[in-house]
Amino acid sequence: MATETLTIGKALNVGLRRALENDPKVVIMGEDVGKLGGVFRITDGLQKDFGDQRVIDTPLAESGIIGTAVGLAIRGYRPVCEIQFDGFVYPAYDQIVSQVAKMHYRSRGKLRIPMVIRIPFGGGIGAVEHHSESPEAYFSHTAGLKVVSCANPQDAYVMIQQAIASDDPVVFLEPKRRYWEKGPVDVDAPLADAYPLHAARVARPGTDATLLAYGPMVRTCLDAATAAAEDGRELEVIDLRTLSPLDLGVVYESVRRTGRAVVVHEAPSNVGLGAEIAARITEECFYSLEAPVLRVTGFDTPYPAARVEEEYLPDLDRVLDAVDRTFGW
Amino acid sequence: MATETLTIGKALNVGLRRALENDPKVVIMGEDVGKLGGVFRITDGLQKDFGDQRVIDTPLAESGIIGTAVGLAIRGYRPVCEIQFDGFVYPAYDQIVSQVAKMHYRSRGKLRIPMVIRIPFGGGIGAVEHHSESPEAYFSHTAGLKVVSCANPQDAYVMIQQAIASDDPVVFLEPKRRYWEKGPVDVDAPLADAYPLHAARVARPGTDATLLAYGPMVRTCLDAATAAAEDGRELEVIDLRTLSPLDLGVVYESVRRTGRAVVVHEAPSNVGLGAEIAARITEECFYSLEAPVLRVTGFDTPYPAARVEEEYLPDLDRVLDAVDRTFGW
Amino acid sequence: MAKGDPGSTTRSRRAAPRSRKGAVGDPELVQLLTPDGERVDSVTGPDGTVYRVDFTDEEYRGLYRDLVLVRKLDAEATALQRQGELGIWASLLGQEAAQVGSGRALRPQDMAFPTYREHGVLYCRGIDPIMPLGLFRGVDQGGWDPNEFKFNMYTIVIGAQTLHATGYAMGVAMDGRTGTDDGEAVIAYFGDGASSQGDVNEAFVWAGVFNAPLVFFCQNNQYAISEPLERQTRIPLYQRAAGFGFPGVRVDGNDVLASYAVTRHALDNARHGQGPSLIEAYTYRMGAHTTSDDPTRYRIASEVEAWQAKDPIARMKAFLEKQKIADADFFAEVDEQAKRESVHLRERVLAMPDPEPTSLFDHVYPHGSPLLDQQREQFSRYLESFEGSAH
Amino acid sequence: MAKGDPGSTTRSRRAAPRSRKGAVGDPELVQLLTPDGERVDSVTGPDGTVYRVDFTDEEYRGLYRDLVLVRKLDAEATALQRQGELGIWASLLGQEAAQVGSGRALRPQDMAFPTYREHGVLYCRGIDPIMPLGLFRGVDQGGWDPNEFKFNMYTIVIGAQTLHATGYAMGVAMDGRTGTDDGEAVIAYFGDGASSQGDVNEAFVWAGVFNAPLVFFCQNNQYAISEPLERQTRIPLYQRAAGFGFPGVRVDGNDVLASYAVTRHALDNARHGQGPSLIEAYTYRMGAHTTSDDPTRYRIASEVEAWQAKDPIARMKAFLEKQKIADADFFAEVDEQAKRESVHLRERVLAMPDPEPTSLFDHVYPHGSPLLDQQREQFSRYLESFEGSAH
Ligand SMILES: Cc1ncc(C[n+]2csc(CCOP(=O)(O)OP(=O)(O)O)c2C)c(N)n1
Ligand SMILES: Cc1ncc(C[n+]2csc(CCOP(=O)(O)OP(=O)(O)O)c2C)c(N)n1
Ligand SMILES: [Mg+2]
Ligand SMILES: [Mg+2]
Repeated sequence: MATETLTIGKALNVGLRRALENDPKVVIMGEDVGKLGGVFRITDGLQKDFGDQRVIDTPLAESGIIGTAVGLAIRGYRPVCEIQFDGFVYPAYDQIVSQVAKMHYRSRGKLRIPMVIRIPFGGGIGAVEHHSESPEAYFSHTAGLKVVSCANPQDAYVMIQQAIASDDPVVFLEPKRRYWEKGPVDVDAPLADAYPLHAARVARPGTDATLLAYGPMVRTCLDAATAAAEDGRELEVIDLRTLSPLDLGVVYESVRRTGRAVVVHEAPSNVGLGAEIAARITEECFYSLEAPVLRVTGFDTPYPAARVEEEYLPDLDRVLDAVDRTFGW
Repeated sequence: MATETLTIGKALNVGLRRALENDPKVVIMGEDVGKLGGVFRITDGLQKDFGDQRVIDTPLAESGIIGTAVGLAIRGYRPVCEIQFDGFVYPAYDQIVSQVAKMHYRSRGKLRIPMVIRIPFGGGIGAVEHHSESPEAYFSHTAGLKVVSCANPQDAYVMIQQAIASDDPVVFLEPKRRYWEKGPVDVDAPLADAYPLHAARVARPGTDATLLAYGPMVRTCLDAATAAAEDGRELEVIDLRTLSPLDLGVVYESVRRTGRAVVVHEAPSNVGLGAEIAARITEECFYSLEAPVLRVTGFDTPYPAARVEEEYLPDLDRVLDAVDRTFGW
Repeated sequence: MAKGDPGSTTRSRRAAPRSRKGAVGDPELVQLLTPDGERVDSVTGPDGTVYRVDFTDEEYRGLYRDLVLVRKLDAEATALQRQGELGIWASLLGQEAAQVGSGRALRPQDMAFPTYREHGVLYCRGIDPIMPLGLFRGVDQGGWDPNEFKFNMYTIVIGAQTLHATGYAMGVAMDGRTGTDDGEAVIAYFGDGASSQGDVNEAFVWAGVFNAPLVFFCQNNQYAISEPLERQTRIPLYQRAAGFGFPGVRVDGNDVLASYAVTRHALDNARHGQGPSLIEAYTYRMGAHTTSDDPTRYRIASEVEAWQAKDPIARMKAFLEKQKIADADFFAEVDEQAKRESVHLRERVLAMPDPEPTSLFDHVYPHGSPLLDQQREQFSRYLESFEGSAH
Repeated sequence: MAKGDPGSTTRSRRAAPRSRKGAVGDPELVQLLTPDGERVDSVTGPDGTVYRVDFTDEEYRGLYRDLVLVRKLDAEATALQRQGELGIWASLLGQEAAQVGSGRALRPQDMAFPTYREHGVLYCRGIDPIMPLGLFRGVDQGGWDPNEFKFNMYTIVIGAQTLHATGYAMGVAMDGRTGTDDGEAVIAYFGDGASSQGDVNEAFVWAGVFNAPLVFFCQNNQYAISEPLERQTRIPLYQRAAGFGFPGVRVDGNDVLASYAVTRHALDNARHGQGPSLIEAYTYRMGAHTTSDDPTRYRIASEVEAWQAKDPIARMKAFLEKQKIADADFFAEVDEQAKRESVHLRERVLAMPDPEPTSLFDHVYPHGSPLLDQQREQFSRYLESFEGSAH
């Protein structure tokens, strides 16, 4: 077992490289993914090694990126599309929800669109507008798409390869503010043995309340749990990993034990993932709940100016405040 | 008080006419809204009477419709854009979520985009794909937009005028399968006295459980309540009317009385409006609930072929089945 | 005719001066068969390409047969809709020549991306005309395997398929399947209205930048539902191509011979690696936009009549008669076949089974979803709860 | 100079033959001042328009002053970013002439829709250069009232503003504000990369169909971040316009005089009701895409050097010197002023207050929202709960 210490960004890069090596039909496409290696360098060095027919710098048009990728998929390719920032996926929204998501259904299963749409998402990097959005609800509400997010280097490395290998169209949300966080990655373990793509996982066991998060907020919740432990409260943290379909078995099991749950995400609260998770937990664990499932989320405003984003984004204190409130119910 | 019997479609038509008369800055724009009067004839006769500078047939491009409407709004106009069918709003998604929704915020309140985006939405008319979608969650999750839906001719007539008069950008969802339903409309009552645009309303009082719906499903719920009454169960039906922001005061009040609530919509369940409503009711009425808030919705599939849409769509039986289940909890 | 290569087009390499033109007609409109059924020997396009066809009599008759069959099947579908057997129908009436001409110009290895109106192209691809009727009847969403038929599913969202075609064509090039006589080419159909969509213009950008082996085939039938061409452009549509750096040509879309010649030429250029081009087939939608539409609200009878005089089938018939390529027996036999095939189509439409209720949960994802499994199971149980009851 | 009308352009109504050109240079590139500072008296564009300017010495000096000031303020912003005072900065270095030329060509009543890089245009509109810095510092989202300044907010989503400009221009026409000398015109800025976006091409469609009084001003700075022009088009960008039925012209974007002449002509055409046109200002982004970018990864030093030789300020200075329009004192004074203004800008940037936390709830809706009121109130209470604590 070859364990290396990689950042999430580098783990994605190595995972993409692996996918290009393993399947000649995999192509990477997007704005600046070639020579530049992407604005976050996630595709760094790949065009150099695999050529500009495997790693394609595209014209500047997101609908074109996804629309041509659909055509490439029909032709038998497995396109991995990079959307440069979360806020720039919307020009491609029609192609994603009306074409990518529906092709398999419309063809009565005869056509598969094994496409991955990579999106660096979320805030916390001090960026200007449109660079810090959390659009996961828009995709999770769309039948026909699968949506996942990774929260650590090991998952980044494995999940990107699983997403590419999957015949489902996958929206792959990368926690951009965590790109530079490091962790151990087993780069040799066979993909077939890996933890499944569409499964949640307990990131830290606990007994008193359950924190639910994905992508960038997993780290925030783990930090909150560490802080809570100092105060004598053991919080279980679940990394949801798959946002659509949600994998809530482990969540129900946890909440039945703890009786309290807090969902945390950066996206606005209104009609967000938190609402779905809260509704389902309530349905499944109605008699176990000591308090309603609470949500700690971005507010229902456009993503604000960078100098107030720390106020906008859920942080350790706001998470613990919500946990406190579940105990005060 | 001049009460006329109008269909929802005609009530919208008369409401639009009133808006054009009252404010020279109101312009209607969209595909086929002119000579044809729109594919549902909602703008019938308006171009003839107000000219093609007030009722504008546009090129076939939805992003263009919304994008130029933003420019017209900056210029001081009040554009009312028609999107021909729900499934064709997605090419305009970027302009709606990144521009329309954010302009006021970005300008620190200095710019207003008093735009109405009219969308005939929902299924039940036996149409081919992309003609029966319920995209309300996509817009409700978007801060900066307001989203409403009317369910009867009186509301259609009043709400469209209120939406146009409002300086907020409003996504106006028209229950297309109900366009031909008739009801009394007071065409003379002053707008200023009308029931507020962003307020829910009890459509039928009841004591045993609360049904929540909007747009096309209000009729379904009223029918369900009638049927339930025959079985001796009094269901309160609330027409939500405003989907973003939700107006849940009257809902909480109701659920605290009944202890049971069922949310009904055509859109898929996963991360839909029903989730939000269920989550909030649970938070606010935690100790009043006899059962979790249940949802009766479209399934999490693409909208299916017309010959199975009756199975897909919530109907009286499925609503009552859910009510039964809340009693069996 | 679909297999052979009877039509030949030659390109004069030294671009001819702009004013040079063929024997007759509008210099901006490639025409090889006049509305009266006169053959034009050859015609020179705006970029100097000389278009001609050289069909055998049998091939001419074959084209005529295609036109008649396609119109008849279309009429049958319209009738089926009127009788409530289809939910809606988008008729190709008037556009038969553009579709048969371009459809027959495709070689077997070529791939087509239709809109919702290319029933004629579908027919020429040798596809059973029943195939799209599931969509219009509402028993399914019209799906098939595009690769099996070299014909993509119908696309209703205006313009979206042009990007798919472009990506597919990029894939053809990446596969090294261009540059030879048996190379592959791709054709993307769209309408005059679609030319305004961002997607279509992005497809132009992409196709130009990647030199994709792609023919953009725009059937300008003068209307996008009620909106006349002037709402989409103020210059002829074929000129759009020049702005993106590839050739554009306008062909008489009611002339099956010219439609064939121009398309064959463009496809062959594409398969040889010469990149994309745009064909504007100038034609007219003789009927309603769909069976839901009422065209009398937005266009006048005299306009329709004027186009009636340019009917694609009448002119082909006149030509065959004048040249004595076909006789009354032949015409009667074709009508007979058309009738037979349409009756057969009708029977099969009526026999189409309604889908099973729970089939709506099928094929959302290749790898399935626990959420859907659960919904399907609950719904099945719910349906079962009615069994035996009056429901 | 912003108020007067010193530059004059005349259009020869009978289109000149394609080959006719001005005194020097590339027939496809309108240039009135060579890189060496030689003045060209007049030049004929591809459609026969004759471009010339006729500035007074003072006006020439004014343009030079603009160029220097704009570059200096831009450099100051870059420095502020390097020192952590701005989050990011998109420098206009190298594009000063395109921006000053077009910006000065605007008449007071004209409306501009910028991208995120038009600091030079903003300056020429008489707007305080501090205005956009809130966006880049992250204290706000760069907002102002577009109508107050006749200058829209910066737009970051590539191409979106071109549709806004088109709609605004439609409104100008609907208001009857075209067709006269004091009519209004609109200018939409965008980049070479943006030309690929659906929105931009839809704007071309709309502007053509509605004959909007609009100038599309594309600064082709050769790159969209790392992607060279060939990734967006295979022909010169100005030719795109022909495909949509309006004129396009390529101007030397490093030549402030030609940029002025071409823009003024296009704006005046628009205000007179002659509809849209496209200007491609051929220039070069001398610096990084933004301060986050590292251009050495994708372009070679020699390319940058070659463009250095075409510097817009150096050539203007050479011209002023050769023609003795300005002397050393003048140049020193301008540098002095530039320094003063940039120091002043810096001081004000450093003094920009951080926003109040709860200000993030402001201005989501003109009419407010109970949901937000509730969230603001809860958040305020939450913040208060820390008061007095170590937080
Ligand atoms: C994105 C989108 N917007 C609107 C529609 C509704 N619609 C269906 S067909 C049509 C007109 C299409 O016109 P054209 O492209 O000329 O094709 P034609 O129908 O004339 O063959 C419209 C507006 C649609 N299907 N997709
Ligand atoms: C829709 C969208 N996609 C991607 C981006 C990210 N992005 C910002 S600037 C840029 C390149 C723009 O190039 P160009 O239009 O030539 O303008 P320039 O920056 O060179 O002035 C890109 C891809 C964006 N802002 N918007
Ligand atoms: Mg058409
Ligand atoms: Mg550029």
